[in-house]
Amino acid sequence: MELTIKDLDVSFIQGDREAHALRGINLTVGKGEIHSLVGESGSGKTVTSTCIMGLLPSPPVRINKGEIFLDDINLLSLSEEDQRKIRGMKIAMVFQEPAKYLNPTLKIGVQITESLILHLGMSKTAAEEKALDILTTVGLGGGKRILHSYPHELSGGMKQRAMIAIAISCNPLFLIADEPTTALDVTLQEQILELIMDLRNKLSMGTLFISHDLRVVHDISDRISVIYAGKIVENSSKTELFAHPMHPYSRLLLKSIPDAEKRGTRLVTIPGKVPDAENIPPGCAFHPRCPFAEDICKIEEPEMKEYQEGHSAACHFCGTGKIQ
Amino acid sequence: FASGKTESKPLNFALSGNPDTLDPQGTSGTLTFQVDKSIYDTLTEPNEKGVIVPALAESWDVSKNSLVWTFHLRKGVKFHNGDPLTSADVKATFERIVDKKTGSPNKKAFDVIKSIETPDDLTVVFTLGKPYAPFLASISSGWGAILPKSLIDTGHDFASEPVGTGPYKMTEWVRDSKIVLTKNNDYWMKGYPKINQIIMNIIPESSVQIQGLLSGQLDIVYMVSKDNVPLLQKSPDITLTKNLTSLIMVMAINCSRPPFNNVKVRQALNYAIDKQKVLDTAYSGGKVIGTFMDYGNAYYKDFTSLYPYNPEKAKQLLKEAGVGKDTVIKMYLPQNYPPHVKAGEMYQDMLSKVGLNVKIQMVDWSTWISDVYRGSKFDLTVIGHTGKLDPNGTLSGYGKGKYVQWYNDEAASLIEKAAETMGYKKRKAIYDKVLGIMAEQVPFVYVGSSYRTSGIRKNVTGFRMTPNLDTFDFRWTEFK
Amino acid sequence: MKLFLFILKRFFRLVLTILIISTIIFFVIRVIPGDPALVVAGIDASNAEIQAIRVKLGTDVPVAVQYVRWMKKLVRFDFGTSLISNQPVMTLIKQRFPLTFSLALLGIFLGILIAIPLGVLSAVHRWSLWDYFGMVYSQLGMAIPSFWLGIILLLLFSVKFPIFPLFGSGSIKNLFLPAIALGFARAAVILRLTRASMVDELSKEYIITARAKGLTEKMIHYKHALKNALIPVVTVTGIQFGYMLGGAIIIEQVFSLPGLGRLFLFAIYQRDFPLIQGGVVFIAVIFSFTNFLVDMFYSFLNPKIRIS
Amino acid sequence: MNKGTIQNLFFKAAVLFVILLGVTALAAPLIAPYNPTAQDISIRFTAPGLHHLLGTDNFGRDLFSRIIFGTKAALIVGIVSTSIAVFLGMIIGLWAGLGSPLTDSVLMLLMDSLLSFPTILLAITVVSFFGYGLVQVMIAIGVIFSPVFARIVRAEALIIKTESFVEASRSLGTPVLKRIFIHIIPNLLAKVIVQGTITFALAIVIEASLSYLGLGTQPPTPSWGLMLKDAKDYLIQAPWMAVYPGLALAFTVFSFNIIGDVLSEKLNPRVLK
Amino acid sequence: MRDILELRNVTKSFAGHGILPSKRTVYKAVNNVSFTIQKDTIFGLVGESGCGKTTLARSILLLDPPTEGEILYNNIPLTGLSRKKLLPYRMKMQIVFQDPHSALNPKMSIYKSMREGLVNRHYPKARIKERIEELLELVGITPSHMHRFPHEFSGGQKQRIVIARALSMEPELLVLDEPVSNLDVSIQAQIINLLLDLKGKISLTYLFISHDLNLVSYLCDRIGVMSRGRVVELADTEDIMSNPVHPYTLKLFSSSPGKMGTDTGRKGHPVNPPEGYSFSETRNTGKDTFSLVSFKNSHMVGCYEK
Ligand SMILES: Nc1ncnc2c1ncn2[C@@H]1O[C@H](COP(=O)(O)OP(=O)(O)OP(=O)(O)O)[C@@H](O)[C@H]1O
Ligand SMILES: Nc1ncnc2c1ncn2[C@@H]1O[C@H](COP(=O)(O)OP(=O)(O)OP(=O)(O)O)[C@@H](O)[C@H]1O
Ligand SMILES: [Mg+2]
Ligand SMILES: [Mg+2]
Repeated sequence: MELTIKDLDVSFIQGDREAHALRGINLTVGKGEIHSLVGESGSGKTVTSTCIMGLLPSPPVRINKGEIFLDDINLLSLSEEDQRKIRGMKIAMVFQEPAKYLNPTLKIGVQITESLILHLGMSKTAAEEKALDILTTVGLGGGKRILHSYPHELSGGMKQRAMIAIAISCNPLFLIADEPTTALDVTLQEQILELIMDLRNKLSMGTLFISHDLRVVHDISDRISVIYAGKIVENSSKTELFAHPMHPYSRLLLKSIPDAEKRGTRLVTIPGKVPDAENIPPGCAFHPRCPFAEDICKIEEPEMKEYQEGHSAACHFCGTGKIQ
Repeated sequence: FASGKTESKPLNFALSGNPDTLDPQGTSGTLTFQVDKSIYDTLTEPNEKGVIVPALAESWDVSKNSLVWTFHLRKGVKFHNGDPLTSADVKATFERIVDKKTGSPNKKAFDVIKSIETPDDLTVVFTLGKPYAPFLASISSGWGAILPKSLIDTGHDFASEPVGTGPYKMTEWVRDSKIVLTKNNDYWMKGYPKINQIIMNIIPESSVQIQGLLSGQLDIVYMVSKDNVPLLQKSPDITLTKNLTSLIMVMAINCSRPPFNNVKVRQALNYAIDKQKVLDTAYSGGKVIGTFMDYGNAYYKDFTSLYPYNPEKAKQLLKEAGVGKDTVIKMYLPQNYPPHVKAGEMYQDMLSKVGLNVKIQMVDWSTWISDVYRGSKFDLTVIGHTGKLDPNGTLSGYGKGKYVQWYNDEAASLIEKAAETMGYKKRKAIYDKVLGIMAEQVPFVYVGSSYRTSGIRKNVTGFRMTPNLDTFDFRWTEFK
Repeated sequence: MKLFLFILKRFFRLVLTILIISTIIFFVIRVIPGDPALVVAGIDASNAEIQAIRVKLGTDVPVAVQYVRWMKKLVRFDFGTSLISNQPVMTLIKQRFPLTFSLALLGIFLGILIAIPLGVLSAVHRWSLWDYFGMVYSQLGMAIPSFWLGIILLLLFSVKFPIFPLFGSGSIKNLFLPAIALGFARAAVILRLTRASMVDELSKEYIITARAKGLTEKMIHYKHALKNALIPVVTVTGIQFGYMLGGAIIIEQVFSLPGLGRLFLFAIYQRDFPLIQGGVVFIAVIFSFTNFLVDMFYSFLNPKIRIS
Repeated sequence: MNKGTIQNLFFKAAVLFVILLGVTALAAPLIAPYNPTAQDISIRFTAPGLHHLLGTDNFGRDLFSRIIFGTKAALIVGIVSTSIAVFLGMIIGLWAGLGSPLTDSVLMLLMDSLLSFPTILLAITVVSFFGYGLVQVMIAIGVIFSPVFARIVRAEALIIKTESFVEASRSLGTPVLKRIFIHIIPNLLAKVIVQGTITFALAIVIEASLSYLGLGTQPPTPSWGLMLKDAKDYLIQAPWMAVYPGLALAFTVFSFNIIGDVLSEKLNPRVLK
Repeated sequence: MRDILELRNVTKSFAGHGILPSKRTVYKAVNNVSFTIQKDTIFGLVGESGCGKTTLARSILLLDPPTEGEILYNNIPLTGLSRKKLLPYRMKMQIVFQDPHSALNPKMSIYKSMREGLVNRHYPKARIKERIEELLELVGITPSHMHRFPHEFSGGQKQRIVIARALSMEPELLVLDEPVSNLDVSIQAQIINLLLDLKGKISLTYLFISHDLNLVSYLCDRIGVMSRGRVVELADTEDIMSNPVHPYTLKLFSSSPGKMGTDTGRKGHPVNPPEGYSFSETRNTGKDTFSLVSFKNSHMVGCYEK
C-alpha cells in the first residue's frame, strides 16, 4: 500500500502555549518501499507516525491542516470505527518506548494473540501457536516462557521485540517502525532488519522506518527523508543521500557517526540545539546552527526543490555549490 | 381465600422483636411472656379486667392466717408431650423457680414459699413463711407457668423448646423471623382455641407492620403508633382497638443529687411539664397520673390536681431554689426506646422554657441498666415502669433509695407493712398513704399510663389483650 | 511442599489474628459498662437474684478465670453458649450465615453489575451525559439512607405491586429487594472508585498501543484499562463484602431478615459476652479470608505485586 | 461547550457551594428564620410552605432552620473524621506497603482486627474510655474508616514502589520519608481523594447512628444524620423530613465529590483537560 | 590504579510467576559474575539482548540487591550495609536507566525531578535553579521547558533529562544503561563528548552498557561481553577488537550491520580455548565449573573446566 502525507501540520495546545510539532510534512512511501525518517531527537518523527495511526490524543493535539492517504483512503476523515478496522490489520506501528507502551498487567502472549483473535478470527490455541512462531521470528524463541511473561519480567530488548511481534502479527500492509532496534544487540538488529525486508518481499509491505542509527538506516532503506523541526528538509534515495547529502543538516548528521577509528578524537557535533517547538525560528529553522547561513535564511523559508531525479532538499543554497 | 375453610388459614401476627428465650422462669422480657402466654398456663390468671380467675386450678382456698394456700387442679389436662398434669408438676415447677441454678430474676416473689405438699395428684398445698398478699398475683404472672416435671428432671432446654399445657404448641421458631404456634387439640377449654395456626412474624420495622396490615399480609398488629392511626383509620378492612396499658410513664429524678435534693426543684419539674401533651405526642396518648401507680390499677388514687401544668409556678419555685441556667442537668435517654427518647426531647424543650439547662445524653440499654438504673449515675432519665398485678410489685423498695435515690422511712415501712396485710380494703388504705407521700415528694415526674392501639383486620374477632400482664390471648380469636 | 508451607503460614496468621482479636474483644467488653446479668434480670430483680444469674451465666468469677475458660474452649473451636438464649454460639451463627452470605453475595454482585459498567462509561466519557448520570446516581447512592430505600422498595414491590413478599425469610424471593437496597449503596462507592481509577489508566500509553492494534473500544476499556484500574476497586469491594458478611443491620431490620447483623447487634446491646466474642472472631476470620483473597487477586491484577 | 469548560463550571459551582456551606455554618443564627430547637407541637408535620419553607418535623420544629444549624456539625464531622481516617490510613498503608513483609503482615493483621470490631461496640468502648462528645465521635469514625484507606494506600504503594522512578530517587539519595512524600503519595493521591469524598458522606450518616448510642451530637441539637434517622418513622406521612436533609447531604457530598474528581484529575498531568 | 568497583560471584535470580509461590520457578538472570572496574576508566558491557546487563547494573547499585555474591566499592563491601550507611555510597554511584520514561515521576515536572538530587546533596538553594538550567543546556534541552511533565517530551529528550539528572549528582561512578540509544547521532555525539569532557575534568568512572559496538569501541577502555547471565570475555578494548576469543564475541563482532561501505575488517577467526577448558559444557557434572580464565595477560575468557 502506498502512503501519502500531504502538508501535515500539527500543534500541541497546552493552555495558552502552542507547540508547533509538525509544520507541513510531505511524504510518500511507495508500495513495498522501506522509507526511513531520520532527524534529531524531538524533531517530530514520533508525532508524524502517531498521526498516521490516528492516535494523537485530541486535546491537546490539534491537526491544523493536512491529509494522509493510504492508497486512496483518506485516513484523517475516516470514522473512528473505520479507522479501528484499518489499525492493526492494514497498518501497524512499533512504538518507540516499549516499556511504556506495553500493558503491564497482561502477559505478552495475550497482548499478541488478542489482535490475531480479533482480526483474523483465530482460535485461542491457534493464535498461541502463531504467537510462538512470530516470537521466534523476532528472536524470542525461548519457548513458552516469553508467552507467559509480563512486560516487567523482560529485558529492554525483549520488550522491544515483543512490541515488534505485536505489530507484525496480523501481517500488516503498512508498518511504522519507530526506532525498533535501539535496544537490540547487533545480531538481533540484523535479524529484525531481515524480517522487515522479508515481509516487504512477501507481502510487499510498505514501511516507514524511524531510526537514529544511520548504519541501520543505511542497511535497510530504499529512500530516506530527513526531518528537522517538524519539516522534511531532504528526501532522496539511500545511496544518493549517503553519497551526496545536500542539506547542511544532513551533511553534519552523517559526520557525527562515532567509530572505533575515531577513538581519542572528539566526535563531530552540530552546534546549538534543536529549536523549541513553541519557538521555531523564522525563515529556515536550521539557520541558527547552519555554518552556511546568510541573511535570507533568517527571513525566508526555503521550499523543497528537486535538484536531481528523486532527490530534493529545502535549502536556499542547495545546488549553488556553496555547501561543501 | 374467601372460599377456603377459614380454620385452616393461619393467623398472621406481627411481633416487634425476637424473644431472647422462651423459658418463662429465666427472664423478665415482655416478649417471652407474650409468646409463652399461648404455650403455657398458670394455676390462676387475670382476665381482661385484671380479676384473677381459675385456670389450671379449678379452685383454691386460703387458710385463716393466710399462710396455707391449697389449689385444686383441673382434671384431664395434658402437657404438649402427652404427660398428664399432676400436682407433682406444680411442685417441681415452683421448686425450679426458687432454685438458685435457675437464676430466675423473679425468685424473690416465690421465696415466701416455705414448703409445697402434694396430698394427691390434683391437690397442691403451698405453705408460706409469712403472710404475703401478692402471692396469688405472683402465681398468676408469667413466671407462674407450669412446666412438666418429667422434662424438668431431664434438664430439658425450655429456652428454645417450650413444653406446656397451653392452647398452642410451638412448632417452629426461626429466630428473628417467626414463631409458629399450632393448635393444641387436647386443650382443656373445650372448643378452644379456634384457629389452627398462628404465625408470629417478627417484624421490627413498624412501617412494614402497618403496610402488612393494610395489604392483608398481616391480620393483627398489636402495637400501632399514634402517628399511624389516621392511615389505618382510612382503611375499611381494619378495626382499631385502644386499651389502656398498665405502664407508668415517668421522668425519674435523682433525688440525692443537687439541685434535685431540694423538693422544690422536683416540684418545679412537675409543674413545668405538660403531661397530656407528652402522652399524646411521644406515646400513643393516655391518661395522666399523679402518683406512682398505673391508671387502671385497683389501687390507683388520683393526685393529678396536685401539680397541674403551670410553667409560671415552676419558674417561681426554681427561682426560690436558686436554680438557673448555670446548673447543667443531664438527662439520660435509653436509646432503644424511641418513645422515651421522643418524650425526653419534649421534656428538654419544656424544661428549657422554664429556664433550666438540660443536656440530653443517649445511652444504650445495657449502659442504662447498669449505670443509670443500678448505678444511679444520672440527673434525670425517662422510662416506663410496667404495672404489676399486685401493687407491691410496683412499689416495693421505694423509700429506701432505689434508682431515684429517694429516702423516706415512712413510705418504706408502709410499703413493707402492706405486703403482709391481707384484704383489699386494708391494703388500699395503706397504699393510699404511700401514694400520697410519693405524689407530694415527687421522686418522679409522673406522666401517665399510655394507650396501646391494636390494628386488627375486620375478619378477625376475639383477639384479647391482658393489660396487666401486657400479653395476648388468642384463645377466643377466630376468623369470621 | 511449598504450597503446604504457604497454606500453613496463612493459617498461622489466621490463628494469630483470632488470638489477638479474641483477647482484645474479651477484655474490652468486660471493661465497658453493661452486665448481661442485669439485662436478663430486668429492672425489678433484687441483688441476690442478679448474683444468682451471674453464677448461672458464669460471669461471677474473676475476669482472668473467665478468660482462661474461654481460651480453653476456643482452642477446641468451641465458642461457648449464648448467655441470653442459651444456644451454642456456633449454632446461632450457622443458622444465620447462609442467609447473610447469600444476601451479601447477591448484594455485591448487583453492586458490581451496576457500578463497573457505569464507572467505566463515566471515565471514558468524562463530563458527558453518562458521567452526569453516574455522578447523580452515586450521590443518591451515598446520600439515600438504606432504610429509606428499603421501605420505598417494599412499598413499591411488596405493597403496590405485590411481586415480592413484605416480610419473612427462607426463599430466594425474600432476598431480592434487600439485595437491591444493599447493592444500590455499594454500587455508588464502587462506581466512584472505578471512575477515578479508570481515568488514571486511560491516560497511559499502553492504551494507545491497544488502539493501534485496532481493538474495539470495549476491549480496550474492559480488557486493558479495567484490569489495571481494578486494584483500589477490589480493595474496597473486598472490605465491603466483608462488612456485609458480618450482617447488614438496617437492611435486615427493614426486611425482617434473620441475619447475622441483628444477631450481633442484640448481642452487643445485651452484652451477651460469648456471642459478641464469637461474632467478632467470626467476622475477623471473614475479613482475614476476604482480604487474603483480595491479596491473591492483586497479584493476578498486577503481576508486579507478589505475595510473600 | 467543550469538556474543559463544563468541568470548570462544575468545579466552580462546587467550590462556591462549599463556601456557601461554610458561611451558613458560621452565620447560622443570622440566616435561620426560627430557633432550631423550639418545639411547637400544634404545628407538627406542617408540609413545606410559606411559613415553614421546608416544613416542620414531629415536634413542630422548623426543618429549614434545623438544616441550616446542622450544617456546622455536618461539615466538622465530615471533614475532621475523614482527615483522621486519611491520616491514619495513609501512615499505616504506606508503612505496610513499603515496609518489610513482616511489617506488612503485622499491620494488615491489625487492620483486619479493626475491621472486625463492630462499629457500635467501638462506639460504646470509646464512650466508656473517653467519655461522651463530638471529638470522640470524630476520632471513632476516623478509626473505623482508616482500614479502608490503609488498604487502598497499601495496594497502590505496592505497585508504585516497583517503578523505576522510585529507584532512581533512591539512588539520588533521597531519604525514605521524603521519597514517600514526593514520589509515592502524589501517585496514589487520586484514589485517596475519591475514597475521601466517599468517606465524607458516610461519616455524616454514621455520626447519626453513633449519636443514638450517645456519641456525637445529642438531641435537640440539629444534625443532618439525626434528622434523617428521626424521619424514618414518618416516611409516609411526612416525607419532607427525610427528603430535605437528604438533599442537603447529597448536594454537599456532590460538591465534595466534584472537587475531589477535578483535583485528582488535575493532579494527573497526563489526563487531558 | 585503584579498583573502584569489584564484583565477587554476583548472582541474581528471579522467581517465575504464578500466584502461589509453589508454582514459581527460579530464573538466574545474572550468574556468578566477578570482575573489577578501575577508577577513572570506562568499562563497556555488551552482550545480546536479555543477557542480564540491566539486571547486573541494578544489582551493582543495590537497587535490587543480588541474590548472592558481594559488591565492593572502593574495597568496602556494600552488600549488607544498612540503608543509612549505604546512602553516601548511593549518591556517589548514579545510574541512567535504559528506559527513561519510567525513570521520571509522571506527576512531577522535570524541574522538580532534577531538583531532588541537588537538594539531597545540600546544593546551595539559591543556585539550584541556575544549576538545573545549566545542566539542561548541557544536554541540549531548552531550559525554559523545565516546568513541563515527562509525557510532554520525546523519547530522546527524556533520555537526556535523565542523564542530566545523574550528572547533577557529580558521581564517582556512573552506570549508563544504553544512554544514547534513543538519540540521533549528532546529539549522541554531543552527549558522548560531554561524558568525555567531564571525565577529563573530574575523577569519574563509567560503566557503559550498549549494543552499539562502534560506540563502545570508540569510548571504552575495557570491555566485558555478557551472554546468558555470564561474563564470557573480558579484555582491554584493543585486545578484544583485534583478537576476540570466545565464540559468542566472535559472532557478535562479525554480525555488526551497517558497514556503510567501509569494512573495518573486524572479522575474527575461531580460537581455541585455553588448555584444559572448553567453551561449551561438555558433560553435565552437576557442578558449576564455569570460570573466567586468563587467555593472555589481562585478556580473560569464560570457559568450562574440562
Ligand atoms: N504531549 C505533548 N505535549 C507537548 N509537546 C509534546 C508532546 N508530545 C511531544 N511533544 C513535543 O513535540 C515535539 C516532537 O516530538 P516527537 O516525539 O515527535 O519527537 P521525535 O522526533 O520522535 O524525537 P525522539 O527521536 O527523541 O523520539 C517535541 O519537541 C516534543 O517536546
Ligand atoms: N523482574 C523480573 N522477573 C523475572 N525475570 C526477569 C525480571 N527482570 C529481568 N528478568 C529476566 O532476566 C533476564 C535479563 O534481563 P536484563 O534486563 O538484565 O537484560 P539486558 O541484558 O539488560 O537486556 P537488554 O539489552 O535487552 O536490555 C531476561 O531474560 C529477563 O527476562
Ligand atoms: Mg520519538
Ligand atoms: Mg537492559
